[in-house]
Amino acid sequence: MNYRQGVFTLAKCEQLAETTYSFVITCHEIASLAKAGQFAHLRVPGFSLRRPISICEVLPQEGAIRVVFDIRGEGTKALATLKSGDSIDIMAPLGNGFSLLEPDKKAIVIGGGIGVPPLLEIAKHYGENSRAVLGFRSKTAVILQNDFASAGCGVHLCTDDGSMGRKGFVTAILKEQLDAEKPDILYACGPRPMLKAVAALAKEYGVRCQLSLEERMACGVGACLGCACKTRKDGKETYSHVCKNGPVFEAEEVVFDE
Amino acid sequence: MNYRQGVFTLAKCEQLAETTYSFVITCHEIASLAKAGQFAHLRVPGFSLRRPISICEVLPQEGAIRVVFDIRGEGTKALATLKSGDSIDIMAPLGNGFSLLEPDKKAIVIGGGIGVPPLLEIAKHYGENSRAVLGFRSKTAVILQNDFASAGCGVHLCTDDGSMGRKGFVTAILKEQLDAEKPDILYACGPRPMLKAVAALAKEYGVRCQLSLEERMACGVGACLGCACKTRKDGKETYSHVCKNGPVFEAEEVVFDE
Amino acid sequence: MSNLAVKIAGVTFKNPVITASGTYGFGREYECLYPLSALGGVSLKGMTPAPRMGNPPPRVAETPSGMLNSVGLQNPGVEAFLDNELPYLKDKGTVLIANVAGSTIDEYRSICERLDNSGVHMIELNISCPNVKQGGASFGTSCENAASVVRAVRPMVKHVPLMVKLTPNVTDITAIAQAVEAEGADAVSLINTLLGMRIDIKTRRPILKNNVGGLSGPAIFPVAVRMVWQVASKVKIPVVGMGGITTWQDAVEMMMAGASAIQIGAALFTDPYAPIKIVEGLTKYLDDNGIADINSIVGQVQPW
Amino acid sequence: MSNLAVKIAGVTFKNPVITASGTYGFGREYECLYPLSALGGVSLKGMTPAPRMGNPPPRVAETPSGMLNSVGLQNPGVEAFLDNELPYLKDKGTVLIANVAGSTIDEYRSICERLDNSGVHMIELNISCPNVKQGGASFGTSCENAASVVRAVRPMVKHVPLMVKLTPNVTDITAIAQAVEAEGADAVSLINTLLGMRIDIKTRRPILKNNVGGLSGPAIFPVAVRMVWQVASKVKIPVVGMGGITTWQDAVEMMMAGASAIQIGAALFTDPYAPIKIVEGLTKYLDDNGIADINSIVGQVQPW
Ligand SMILES: Cc1cc2nc3c(=O)[nH]c(=O)nc-3n(C[C@H](O)[C@H](O)[C@H](O)COP(=O)(O)OP(=O)(O)OC[C@H]3O[C@@H](n4cnc5c(N)ncnc54)[C@H](O)[C@@H]3O)c2cc1C
Ligand SMILES: Cc1cc2nc3c(=O)[nH]c(=O)nc-3n(C[C@H](O)[C@H](O)[C@H](O)COP(=O)(O)OP(=O)(O)OC[C@H]3O[C@@H](n4cnc5c(N)ncnc54)[C@H](O)[C@@H]3O)c2cc1C
Ligand SMILES: Cc1cc2nc3c(=O)[nH]c(=O)nc-3n(C[C@H](O)[C@H](O)[C@H](O)COP(=O)(O)O)c2cc1C
Ligand SMILES: Cc1cc2nc3c(=O)[nH]c(=O)nc-3n(C[C@H](O)[C@H](O)[C@H](O)COP(=O)(O)O)c2cc1C
Ligand code: FES
Ligand code: FES
Repeated sequence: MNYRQGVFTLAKCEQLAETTYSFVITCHEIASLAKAGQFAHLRVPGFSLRRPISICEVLPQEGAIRVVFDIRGEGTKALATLKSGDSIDIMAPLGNGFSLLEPDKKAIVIGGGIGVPPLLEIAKHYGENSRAVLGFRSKTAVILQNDFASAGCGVHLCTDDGSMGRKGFVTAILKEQLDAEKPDILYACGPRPMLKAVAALAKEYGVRCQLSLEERMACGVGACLGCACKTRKDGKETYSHVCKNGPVFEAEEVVFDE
Repeated sequence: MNYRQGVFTLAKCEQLAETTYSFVITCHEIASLAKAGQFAHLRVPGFSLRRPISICEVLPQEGAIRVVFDIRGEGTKALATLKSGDSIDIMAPLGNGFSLLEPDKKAIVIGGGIGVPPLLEIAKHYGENSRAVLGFRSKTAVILQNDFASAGCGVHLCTDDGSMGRKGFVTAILKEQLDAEKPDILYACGPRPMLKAVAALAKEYGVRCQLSLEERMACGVGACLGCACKTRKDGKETYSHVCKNGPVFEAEEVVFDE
Repeated sequence: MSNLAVKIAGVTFKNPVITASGTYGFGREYECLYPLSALGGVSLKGMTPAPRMGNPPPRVAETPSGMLNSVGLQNPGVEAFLDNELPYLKDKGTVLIANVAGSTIDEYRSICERLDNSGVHMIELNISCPNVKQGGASFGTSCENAASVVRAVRPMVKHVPLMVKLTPNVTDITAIAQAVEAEGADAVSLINTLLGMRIDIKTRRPILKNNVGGLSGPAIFPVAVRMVWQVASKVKIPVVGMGGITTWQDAVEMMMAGASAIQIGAALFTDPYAPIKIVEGLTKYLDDNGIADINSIVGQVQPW
Repeated sequence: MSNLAVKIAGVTFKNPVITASGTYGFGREYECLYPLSALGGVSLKGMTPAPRMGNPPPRVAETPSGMLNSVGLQNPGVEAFLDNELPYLKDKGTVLIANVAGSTIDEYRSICERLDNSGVHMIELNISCPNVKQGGASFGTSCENAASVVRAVRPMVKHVPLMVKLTPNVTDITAIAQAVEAEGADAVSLINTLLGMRIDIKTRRPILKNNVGGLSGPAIFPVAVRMVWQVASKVKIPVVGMGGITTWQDAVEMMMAGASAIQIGAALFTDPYAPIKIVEGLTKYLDDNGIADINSIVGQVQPW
């Protein structure tokens, strides 16, 4: 475990969609440590608990990281009012991150809504060897599809209401993609029912699959045991911790039936 | 009782001294109701209790009031970061205010430190018939002496360390002034020991005297009974309330020996 | 429009938002902002049979998301209330709750007797006061003492419902609630303040002249929700919930925990319009969610 | 330079700042920020004789100036601690406090026996746990139960001091403190968390899967100061104070109330450097005020 905590400058703040914001945070040391799938723990003035937000991009040249978040409650609402030049207190990089294979292996990333951002670094890693299946509530929530495309990744979009891309859930497209060409690995992040469905497909097709999970957190570093998630190892169930043992878990380890 | 609560715009923010700030707040209705000696109850984001600050000036033309405050703790420190154009949530005007005699009567105002601001409207009322005895910790804390002078008021300054004006306390100057010419009324605001001394002098010289008191407040309007101060009426002691029965009391009513 | 009215022990409140005792005086201080009739009810400043001076100042201190008070029941006494306050309040179009206190059982009896048929609509018995005859521990901290006060006043209160206000400074608040229910309380209200203290590190003196005081405000909200939930599952009489409620969301949370109505105290000091905004928020919440009657959310939390 | 060292029941802490049990794991998680040796001591995650899975998630919820937790004592069991954690911790240059829990008196006895001569420097007995043999009320909520646990473990703890950690969810915490002192506790620490609850009004479910949880953070600070002040005046053994301490000013306030040392819990989650900043702040405070020894401020509040 190697992370830093400090107050850093927001190099760039952008609104990406109706309720979705992107921050580029200048933090050289953190940027040099960060890997795909890790997260940052953001302090929001006036709130006692930090907010965990995945690292969407590591920008080594700029000595920066990028995070993308959705307004979901009071904390993220307050965060969204920050502007370029403001400071932000973060702890990062936290958690384990995704296991990346050699870039010439084939990967599919599956993202649901605000589960999409942590997958961008994976697409950048595999480039043209990657495909992305991205699902959103509606057209007004679609984010980052150009970023995935720029990385060389083949993007397949769907929305719940059909207002952009295919109408329906990511799992339908994923099945087609698995049928079309079996990849070496799957990576998924999104709502729990989606993750459960992806894990089931991965098992069915016999493809390795990594999932990025969410849980309410306090410390973010494994000290408080707050962010428990049930996992199975060697047939035995236990509570692992999303912040330290995760947020990325092998799909077969995750116990969904709580 | 007639006050308003609302969020208003800061028309002007100025730093007057090392730790002293002046706000002009545009609030037409409040400005039309406010009188000398009343106060405003300022909300500081992140704090549960409002901060009571005296109205230093009523500016009817601008539809504004002016408050002047010193940084004394976390709340006033936060207030001091506000800038022109920001908004501020206030309740005002609160309390009873000073009794002003006809402007051709003679008055002396005695202010200690941050007790000086509430006296400015009195000096504006009596103009050349007023004298001000103003005491400060040190040169770096001196405020508003030009404002008093512009009102036509004869200003007598002293500082604890002699770095500006006379060295020493306001009471010495006040005694000289009382000896020189007995006024019709005294008004004082400042630390409790100063008020006690002024009250004693007023009694000695047989001059009517009004004191503006401070006490920790919650509601600011007489509803919580938090801001008690001991007073004597018809020989009987009771707890009056600074926010509703005050902040201005006749000196003879105030019980100092607690 | 959805129904916001609630009925507690036979008394109808036009909405479930009541201002809490000791934070709204006798109802005059906020009238220049909005009429009393906008409120479901007003719980008036705690009264004793004789006038009380209260504690010396300072009486209030700020705390993180909260405040301490040690007002010490300053009040003009019940006779002055009946002469000077009640006539004014009578026709204001809101439910009047007389909050009463005493230092002995006899004092509780006498004040309840005096108020029962006076025109107030409900009596709220504040049993957090120290029992001077028994070493000063609060009546509300033992089942026996709590029961004995209620038993003593019960025959005095014939015309209006008797609500008993519980203190949170106890090991098991449900036991106290059950004890007062068993003696015939018509409702319970909770929570009163948690006992706290702050010290001025410069002067090395407690900030409050009384050394300790009662903690209220958002800080205590989670404790209040827990206690209301526990009590609501153990008594059959209605529960009125309070403690740190600041927003309409807090009000909904408290009602889901089991409160038939709620009281707003410290939030007033931050925003005097808080009760009005809560009434508006509840109205909109019901409409937005197609809930026809606010009563249908009471106690609807589903524990895991 | 002024002296920051304090001695509690014979154990010397280089400074009075200890991280609170359950908020600092077994001391590894913050080591990439600063060494353990910067801390006066570390109270380790509560342990039980056998491994425990803890409660299902969600286990944490945010509250105004605070948080709720229902971790439920997840821990690897004392043997795993002795095998995997203690060897690593032993030479870190800070006082190691083993925080222990149990569901029965026998469990408390066995874990204390196992830890007494193991290399930890102090045992902190967490008596806030439910007594499964007596209906699940916490051991720490009655004088009899609290006394009986301490009586049972006292003979097991011969090599290190025994500190008993008190729960604030009681009517009179001083009575519990006196009861454990009478049974030979060498020190008391307080407060553990206040029981609280939050409800998600959208799902109508408690946020915590355990329905209720422990409230910690700045919200409870005034309650903690009050309890430490009350207890310190009633017992002769040292008191370690905690509950909402966030700044060095809070630490000074708690020590003036009567705490010989302090623990920092929830503040870590907002700022992981909080304990370090508090140590620095205390150092500067002593220097700025010409105070030669931090021990001279302990209990120095002068009540009115
Ligand atoms: C490892 C990890 C990575 C994440 N990455 C992203 C991301 O890249 N972009 C993004 O928009 N969101 C992400 N989330 C979810 C994000 O943390 C929550 O949306 C956010 O905490 C909500 O805060 P709030 O103040 O708006 O909501 P509130 O409901 O006001 O928050 C109350 C409390 O609940 C917690 N909470 C509420 N929802 C969640 C949740 N879904 N997960 C964890 N804690 C929650 C908050 O952190 C806070 O402690 C991630 C969560 C985790 C655990
Ligand atoms: C009627 C009245 C008029 C005042 N007018 C002025 C003025 O014109 N200019 C000015 O600088 N100050 C004035 N004060 C004092 C001012 O209210 C305090 O300096 C201020 O509240 C301190 O807040 P803080 O957050 O900086 O201090 P903190 O110590 O952090 O405040 C903690 C709590 O104590 C209260 N408090 C602390 N000191 C005082 C005090 N002296 N009086 C009342 N409450 C206090 C705060 O309001 C807050 O509730 C006035 C006070 C009163 C009662
Ligand atoms: C200044 C003040 C005075 C109070 N006086 C009384 C009182 O006279 N009688 C009473 O039963 N409760 C009294 N209370 C307690 C409140 O009615 C309420 O129970 C408590 O403050 C919790 O609610 P809140 O957090 O919304 O303020 C008082 C509270 C405050 C803050
Ligand atoms: C996540 C969490 C876990 C805790 N676990 C324990 C524990 O295992 N044993 C214990 O005695 N106290 C435990 N506590 C209580 C703390 O040690 C401390 O008493 C309490 O949180 C109050 O201090 P604070 O407000 O500084 O956090 C825990 C607290 C938190 C927040
Ligand atoms: S958030 Fe503390 S262990 Fe994960
Ligand atoms: S502050 Fe509430 S009565 Fe004065």
